[in-house]
Amino acid sequence: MDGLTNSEQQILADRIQKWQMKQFMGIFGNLVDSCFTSCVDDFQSKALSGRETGCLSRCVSKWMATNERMGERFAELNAAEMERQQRGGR
Amino acid sequence: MDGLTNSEQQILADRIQKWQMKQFMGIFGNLVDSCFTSCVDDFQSKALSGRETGCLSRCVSKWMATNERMGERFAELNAAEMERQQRGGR
Amino acid sequence: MDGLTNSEQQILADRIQKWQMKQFMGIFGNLVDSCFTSCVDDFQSKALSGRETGCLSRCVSKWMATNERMGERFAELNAAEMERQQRGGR
Amino acid sequence: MFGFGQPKLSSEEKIAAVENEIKVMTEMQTRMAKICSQKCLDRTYREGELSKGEASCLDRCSVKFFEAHTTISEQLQKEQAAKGGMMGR
Amino acid sequence: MFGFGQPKLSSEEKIAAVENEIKVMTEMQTRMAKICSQKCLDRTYREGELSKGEASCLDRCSVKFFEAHTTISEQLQKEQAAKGGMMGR
Amino acid sequence: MFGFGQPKLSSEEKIAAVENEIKVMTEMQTRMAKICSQKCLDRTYREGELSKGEASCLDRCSVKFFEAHTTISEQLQKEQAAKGGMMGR
Repeated sequence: MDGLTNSEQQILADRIQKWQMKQFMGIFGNLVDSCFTSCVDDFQSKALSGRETGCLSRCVSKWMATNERMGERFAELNAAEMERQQRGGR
Repeated sequence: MDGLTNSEQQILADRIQKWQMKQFMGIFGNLVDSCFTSCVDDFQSKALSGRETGCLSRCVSKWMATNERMGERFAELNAAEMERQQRGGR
Repeated sequence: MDGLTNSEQQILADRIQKWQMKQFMGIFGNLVDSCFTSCVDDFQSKALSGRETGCLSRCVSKWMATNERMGERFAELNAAEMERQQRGGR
Repeated sequence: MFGFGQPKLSSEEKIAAVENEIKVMTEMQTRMAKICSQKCLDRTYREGELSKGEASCLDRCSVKFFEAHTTISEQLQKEQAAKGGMMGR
Repeated sequence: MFGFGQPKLSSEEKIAAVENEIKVMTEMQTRMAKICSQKCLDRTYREGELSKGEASCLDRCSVKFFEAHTTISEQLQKEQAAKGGMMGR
Repeated sequence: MFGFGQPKLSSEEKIAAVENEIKVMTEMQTRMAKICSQKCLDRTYREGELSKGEASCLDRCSVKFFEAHTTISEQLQKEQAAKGGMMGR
């Protein structure tokens, strides 16, 4: 947040938050699509079976664990890259 | 359109219509991509064959039938869900 | 640019350029995803192998050649279609 | 689904809330149609009409998809609440 | 393709019309490149240049894609007109 | 990554620059999570936790993805510079 005043940071934070809300809808939609595609394949009945519900639930848990892990990795990689650029790599 | 005045409803309708125009371009693009991918596989010639044209046409018809059906189902499911929530489910 | 004044053309060019910047981010992202998916499959190590780097590089080159070629074809097809419409086809 | 109805919204806020609800619902319907088409339709397109089997597959798929949507939404809310924060990413 | 040319547009409307046309065309070209790459390119990437076979496949694919686009667009318009309304969804 | 830091930006421009940087980074992270999930996760979902193998695959995949991103970005810039113009499309 290099060199932004407090009020500029506030404006930035508001915009990012608004943007994230919109992004989240897309990400949530992709999650539903992906877990549904992997877990539900029987269309003889019209209620989710116990197996399907369990699969969906594990799919969501795994997605959350993956996202968290990838967020950490990404932050590390990004910090390393920043440093490399500041030392005059590139 | 719970509790909107007439003029508010008009503003809403205008915005939604504008949005739908933009959405439609994306949906139309996906339809072309999907039917083309399913129906066209011969690149020895550069004109669509009769078989390919027929396949594209049936693909579009089926897509329209599917969309219509899914629209009806979605409206029913949504109405049921609304009711459930108002009765204090959730 | 049919019938736009100079200043209108300037406004248009600015908007299109802004839009292209945003589009480009998406197109670049798709390129990375697609080449990575095709070229990288070994997750025993955490550095790109020579084979993988070479594959990525060729994938990008081929993508650029494809885009250029498709741009030319598209322009030709579009010009022909415009003409057809002006002669009163459709 | 994403419950509003809080007190004293400005006119613009009320419009934006309904607008957002409509967009969210429309997008969900579009995704449902796409996923259920993938699950249920024969892609050889020998017929331009839905067969009986395809139609009933679509119907069941829509119910399951809607239910999956609700289930996943609830699970996410619960897990977020447990962590006491916004989206874990 | 989505014919404008109506009388007496404001300056903003004229700009927006051309702007929209350019965006629609650019997006169509991007989709065409994507789909035809999927149909025509060898994904092992042993070569960084287009082979003769790939190049002519791309050329033919572009013509067919353009034709399919036009055909589908016309069919949709016809079916919509028959139903006498906007988009059936 | 897309280096700003030019002199004398207006307040709005400074905000927009950081805003854009954050969006670009967030989108890259989202894509990385998606692609590496496809490469590393068992889709049968018999477990809700990441196995050891999946976790280390994700870690390595993230490093490789990041590197591929940088490599491709540099190659594109070089080829664009060689042609002396914006994006070849």
